[in-house]
Amino acid sequence: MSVSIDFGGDSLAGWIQHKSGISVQRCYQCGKCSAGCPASSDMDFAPSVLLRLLQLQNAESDQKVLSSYSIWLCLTCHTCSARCPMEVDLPKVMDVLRAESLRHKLVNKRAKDIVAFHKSFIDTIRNFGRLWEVGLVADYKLRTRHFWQDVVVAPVMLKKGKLSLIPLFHKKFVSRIFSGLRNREERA
Amino acid sequence: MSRIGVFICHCGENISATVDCEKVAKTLASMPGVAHSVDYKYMCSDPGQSLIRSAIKEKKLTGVVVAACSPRMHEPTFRKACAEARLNPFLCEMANLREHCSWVHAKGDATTDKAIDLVSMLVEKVKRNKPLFPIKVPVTKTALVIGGGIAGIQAALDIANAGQKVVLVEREPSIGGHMSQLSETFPTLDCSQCILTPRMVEVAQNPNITLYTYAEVESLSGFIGNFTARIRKKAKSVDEKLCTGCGECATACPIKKIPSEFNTGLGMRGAIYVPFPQAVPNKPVIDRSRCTYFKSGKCKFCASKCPAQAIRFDQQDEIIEIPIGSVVVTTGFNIKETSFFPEYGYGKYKDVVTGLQFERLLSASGPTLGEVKRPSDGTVPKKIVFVACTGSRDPAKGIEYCSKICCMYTAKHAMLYKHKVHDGDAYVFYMDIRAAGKGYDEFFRRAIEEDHVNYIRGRISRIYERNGKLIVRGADTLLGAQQVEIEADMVVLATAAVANDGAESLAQKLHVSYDAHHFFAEAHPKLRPVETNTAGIFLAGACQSPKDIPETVSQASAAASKVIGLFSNAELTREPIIAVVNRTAPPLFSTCVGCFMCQSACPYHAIEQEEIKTREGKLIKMVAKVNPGLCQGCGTCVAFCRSKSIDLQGYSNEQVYAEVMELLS
Amino acid sequence: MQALHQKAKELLESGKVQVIIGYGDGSGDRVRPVFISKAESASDLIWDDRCRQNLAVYLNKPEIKKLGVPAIVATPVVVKTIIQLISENQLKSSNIVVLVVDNDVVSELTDNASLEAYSAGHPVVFPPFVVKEIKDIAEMSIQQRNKYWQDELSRCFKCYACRAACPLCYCERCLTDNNQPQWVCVASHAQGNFEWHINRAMHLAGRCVECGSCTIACPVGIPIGLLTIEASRIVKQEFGQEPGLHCDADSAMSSFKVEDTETFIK
Amino acid sequence: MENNFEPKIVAFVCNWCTYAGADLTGTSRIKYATNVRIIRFPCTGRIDYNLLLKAFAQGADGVIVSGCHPNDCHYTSGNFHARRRWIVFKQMMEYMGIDMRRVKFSWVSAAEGAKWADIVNTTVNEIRELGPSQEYLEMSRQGVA
Amino acid sequence: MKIGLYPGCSLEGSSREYAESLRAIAPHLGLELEEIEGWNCCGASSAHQLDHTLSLALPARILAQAEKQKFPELLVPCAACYNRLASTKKDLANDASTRDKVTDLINMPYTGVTSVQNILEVLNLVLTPDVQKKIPAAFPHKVVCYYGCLLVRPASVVHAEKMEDPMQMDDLMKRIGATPLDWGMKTECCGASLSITRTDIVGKLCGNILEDATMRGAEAIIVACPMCHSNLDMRRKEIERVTGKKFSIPIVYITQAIGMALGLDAKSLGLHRHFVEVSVHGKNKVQQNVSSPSMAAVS
Repeated sequence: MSVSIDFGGDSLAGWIQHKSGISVQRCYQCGKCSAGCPASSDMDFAPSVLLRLLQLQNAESDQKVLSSYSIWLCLTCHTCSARCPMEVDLPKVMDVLRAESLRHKLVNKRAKDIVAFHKSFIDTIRNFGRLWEVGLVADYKLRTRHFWQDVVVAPVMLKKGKLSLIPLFHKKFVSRIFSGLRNREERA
Repeated sequence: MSRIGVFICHCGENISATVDCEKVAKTLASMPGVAHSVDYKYMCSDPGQSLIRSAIKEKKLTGVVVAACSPRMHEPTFRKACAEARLNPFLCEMANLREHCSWVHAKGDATTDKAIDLVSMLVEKVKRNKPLFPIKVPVTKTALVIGGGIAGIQAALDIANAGQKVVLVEREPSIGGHMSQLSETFPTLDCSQCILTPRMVEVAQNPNITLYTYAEVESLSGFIGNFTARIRKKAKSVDEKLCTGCGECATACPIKKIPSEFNTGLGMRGAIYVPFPQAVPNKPVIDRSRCTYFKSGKCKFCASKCPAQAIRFDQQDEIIEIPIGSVVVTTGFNIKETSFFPEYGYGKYKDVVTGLQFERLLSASGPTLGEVKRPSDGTVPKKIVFVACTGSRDPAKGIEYCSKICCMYTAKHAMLYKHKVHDGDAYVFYMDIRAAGKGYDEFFRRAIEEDHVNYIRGRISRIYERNGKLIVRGADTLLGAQQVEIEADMVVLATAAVANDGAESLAQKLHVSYDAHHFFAEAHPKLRPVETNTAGIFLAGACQSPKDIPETVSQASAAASKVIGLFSNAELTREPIIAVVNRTAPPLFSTCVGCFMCQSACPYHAIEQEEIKTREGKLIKMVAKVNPGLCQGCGTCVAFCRSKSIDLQGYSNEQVYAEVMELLS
Repeated sequence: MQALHQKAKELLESGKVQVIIGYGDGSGDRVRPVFISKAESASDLIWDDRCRQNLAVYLNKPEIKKLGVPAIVATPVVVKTIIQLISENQLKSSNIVVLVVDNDVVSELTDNASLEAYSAGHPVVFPPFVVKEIKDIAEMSIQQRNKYWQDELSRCFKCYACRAACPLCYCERCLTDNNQPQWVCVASHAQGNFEWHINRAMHLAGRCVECGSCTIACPVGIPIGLLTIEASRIVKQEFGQEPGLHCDADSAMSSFKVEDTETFIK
Repeated sequence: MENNFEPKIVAFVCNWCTYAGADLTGTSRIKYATNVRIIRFPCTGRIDYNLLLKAFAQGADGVIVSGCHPNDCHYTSGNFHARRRWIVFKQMMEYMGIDMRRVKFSWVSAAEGAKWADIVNTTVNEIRELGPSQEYLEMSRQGVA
Repeated sequence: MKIGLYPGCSLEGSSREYAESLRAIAPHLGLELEEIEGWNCCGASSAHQLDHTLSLALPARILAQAEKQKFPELLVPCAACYNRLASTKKDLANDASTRDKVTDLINMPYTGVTSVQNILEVLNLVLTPDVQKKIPAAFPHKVVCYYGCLLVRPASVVHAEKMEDPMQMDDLMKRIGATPLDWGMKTECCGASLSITRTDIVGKLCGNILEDATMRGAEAIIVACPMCHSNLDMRRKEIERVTGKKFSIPIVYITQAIGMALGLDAKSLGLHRHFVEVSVHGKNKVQQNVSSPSMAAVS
């Protein structure tokens, strides 16, 4: 199975270079990123393997990368890039990969929750200007139907005054940013 | 009035197939100043050359242009022919009608026109050529070898054994260098000290070698064959003539806890010490920065115990000046300390050691007498991790090159560890195994196959301590970069080999080039690997780039042979294509105003400042002066000179100007 | 001004210097350079806003050199010039006394370090009309620039007043006086003028301290200072080096960095 | 319309890299346009910008300046000095309104015979497009008049 | 010292005790906090996971607002917000076209004059020897300092002195009389951005941290990041489920530790809001409680 994904006539690696200035060809597969990555053992491809797939520059491996679970498990903790001998900014590569994965609708099934969470998060900001945790979790649960998750924690948080049931509205502060971004998308 | 002879070569048919040689010769014949113009099938043949020789004599030619192949091919041939006819060889120029014309263009008028242009351009040039004479410089037949490691020892012995004088300067109290610190050497596992120490003794005994230890080069001036070296002999605080090397002083010294450099901090020494038992010379020095007497004015225990009364607290540094003909730089390398590596604990874990420290732990003469013990608690490590490429091939840490020796010595370390600790586990984390060399790959395979060392392909992300164990986190890139965590007792980092401390400042003193990592630069990476860009200064060993012992020794012998070759002549002959600063009549003396832009432009430091004085010694002006021994004739200074006071013989302003004017006339 | 007179008097009386190069009253409202060798004439010195000419040009004139050790009343640009001259081995700070006046306080700059500190603290500021000229030319197309300079330079009749006024044109034999070969056409036609002016700019690249003396000196009003200012601007932009700041700096044009970048060498 | 204009091109090259590279073009029998004339210098560091001015004044339509690649200079650093000189010279000429498309700077090593042929051909084609050198020649014609 | 304050969303919600303790200690340290007006969320990790421009625009607006209020310095106590703000500042400084795009979006001028400071930098300035004199050895506990990711990485953004073994927090602890221990998890990740979605990974990573701290004999883990705090404090059930081990070590904000050293009461420091109890007995004693009563109440 292989679909052709278009990166402006380039490979995904070329696209990454174009978007972020990072050359994945710098990676010489020492594995230091994978060795230190806190999420590596839960990933379908370890970070250095992802880079290897990108280096191959063919549609099949590009698709493997974009539909991988790894890109959504990356915690952006920067441990990899801090120690990378070749100074490959892997977290930045991950940012590009996630954007491409969404754009090409290749998000890994197991990552739907994670994507849903981030979308809920941004929606919360869009609607309230600031993060309203109760609203965020409610929104996330609606998206994912994980109604029972965190039933243990939430009441305690409420009790301890860590959650407020009523949001404060600061939407006006960010409405311009979101409308600006939407206009831009529409233009594009 | 010029009388130029023009000789057009057909080169068989190589030129005449596309260029109308006859027409070229005819056209040139009518050019002003051309007294003779002929074409011939093979100018470089004997009859061709005699054509030139007889024309010079018969037509009293003042210059010759041979239009044939590339001057890079036959310029020496035709210049020699001219010289045989008693025409100064530098009055002969070549026009390149073959490589630059006939071979690259089709037959036709355009090609012949170009040929005419090329020849007439050279005619205009040669009209302005001046007779030049080879430059002769005398040679002082003493070599200076800087650095007394195995490279310096080898070079010094080779030169001395060829009957030439050598001055060997070593910064430390003893010669021997890093090789004296090593346990056994790959791939033969012979004992390093066993093969080295006899060579060290030979150095001390060779009558042609003057050895200065605890000494450094202050400056080097002059040029090939004619250098002057200033050497600082640091005060040893010991009269070497009286000292018998009995060692009573070191025993007497109350200070015992100074980390020994020779034992890489794993053993201790006193303030008065001999670095190691086989040291050459085997005489102590006082480390004044640590000595109680020098710090507080009291103690002198050593002096009171010295049977020879050789301690000299008032000794001063001594500067000596020596005339030198040639220099061999053999200052070696150093390794990065563990503190250089943040992710491996910034050097705070005692049981994380460098490869060189592990050599001392393996060495029979080392602080543990050859037993592998943890520096922290003296226990024998049962699980040990070796990490190759620590800092090497790591642009993020500023070291992008391969240190070359680590793959092999790591295999050796793991092997020797297994030989000493039979029930121990050894792991090696590596990226690639670089084992090119005689018997090298076989050696490293033995570590895996016979000594059962676990090789894991991947780099270590982090090391930290937990419950007295070192947690080593790596990945096995051959298993999809699966994470590997090892609870080790000890970790050996094969840290990057770097240029020795002070390499940069030494390079500046010697005016030799060096790379971004302060390794000295060879003149040509392939064809002149032991020469520097400064004539008369040669390189050997790890000061040029990291290398192992066999390679170091070969290079040292190569450098020595260059010195011996240089010293086989009474004087040196050099091409006179050099820059010259003009001299005019007083009161100007020279049009040079002494801005010395040329000085910073010159890659060879060949430009000096000359004082022009009245007869009474009053300074009139400062002008630039080219040292013909150093100038290589690039002419960069000429293009910079605003007042055109400096010019390049053979490519003078008048000559090149005339070429341009003629070409486009 | 009092302080300046006092200082000048002291310097001459003590014999520390033999001549003071400074500004004095000229005809009309103008100031002129004065060379004072007698202590009693110290009060001829003036110091006000009109004192702008780059007096450093006199330091290397043989007739001034003959007078002995000089002191010079220095504007910031004079200090820069002196630093540049020191870096080019034309002067030594030990053989000259540099006087700077700030709020009627006169200070002596006697060594390289104090000259450098003063220079660093007093950057050159162009008058607005120069800023405008620079901007106008920068915005021209190459054809417009060609026409602009052809028009401007057509007035040049090679009087070399620019050369005489420039404190950094100190060669004893100028390139133009060299006829073997004739690098610069003698005639003051378009080619000869172009050759002269681009050589002047190239020779002052990374050296011009932007004092404007050449423009002021030009009898036919060509803004020739713009050429050397541009040359120094290029050097600063490309190599990050500025003249007149460091006494031991290598000239930007006779040194290099391996990292120098360009895009046009293929 | 056929372009019959044959530009005159002068090449200022260093002895060790580009001159040798052009030799290799010859030994490899790679053909290129006849319009170029090579003048040999020991090093690009020796090449005075005044020679370029003179070439144009004498009627050259284009100039090639070529030497060793950075770090490959036979004299270690002559080409680095040259590079600085050309960086300033090129901008200065453009500031004075001279079209520097007529000057081609390049690095050609002793191994780049094909590159040399390519540089010559490209330069000849580009100069042919630009037409005969006018602006500079006009200046020198004024001198004659 | 007067300084602008960007509290960030967490400090108004799940980590309000961080804000409370910061405000409580501020006057004692001579620190005058002025909250930035009309602030918005910085976008945290979600924005840059999905939309690069948004991830710059949200922090840029905050920075522009700080400029508008003429704050030369802006204190950002939340490590995550700090990281986003500092990294946005760097990106905008390095890339003019992005800067133009972003200032257009937020419709506010932005020049980048405000310096962004994290809690450690500010505390380092204000916890002076004079202040120290008031608290001689008032917090005599063995602690481990947990920096996590966002205060030390990436180096180009945060300029941490010793990225792999930072000491700023340890140094502050020494100043209030505590004994900071060397340990192995100083800069390991707690799994913050997966805290809702992959609690099992969070459980595993936090388990490692708690285990190492406990093993070294620490009485508390000191933190300066709301993400780290909530993961380490509130996720104990999950941690126990994943690791099969029970941990009782409390997680204390650095501001709370300083507050205790200053002798402030537990309530004003928000200690009661923790899941894992931080008992304050006698002279500011941090007591390890074996099982969390509050947790027990829920389960």
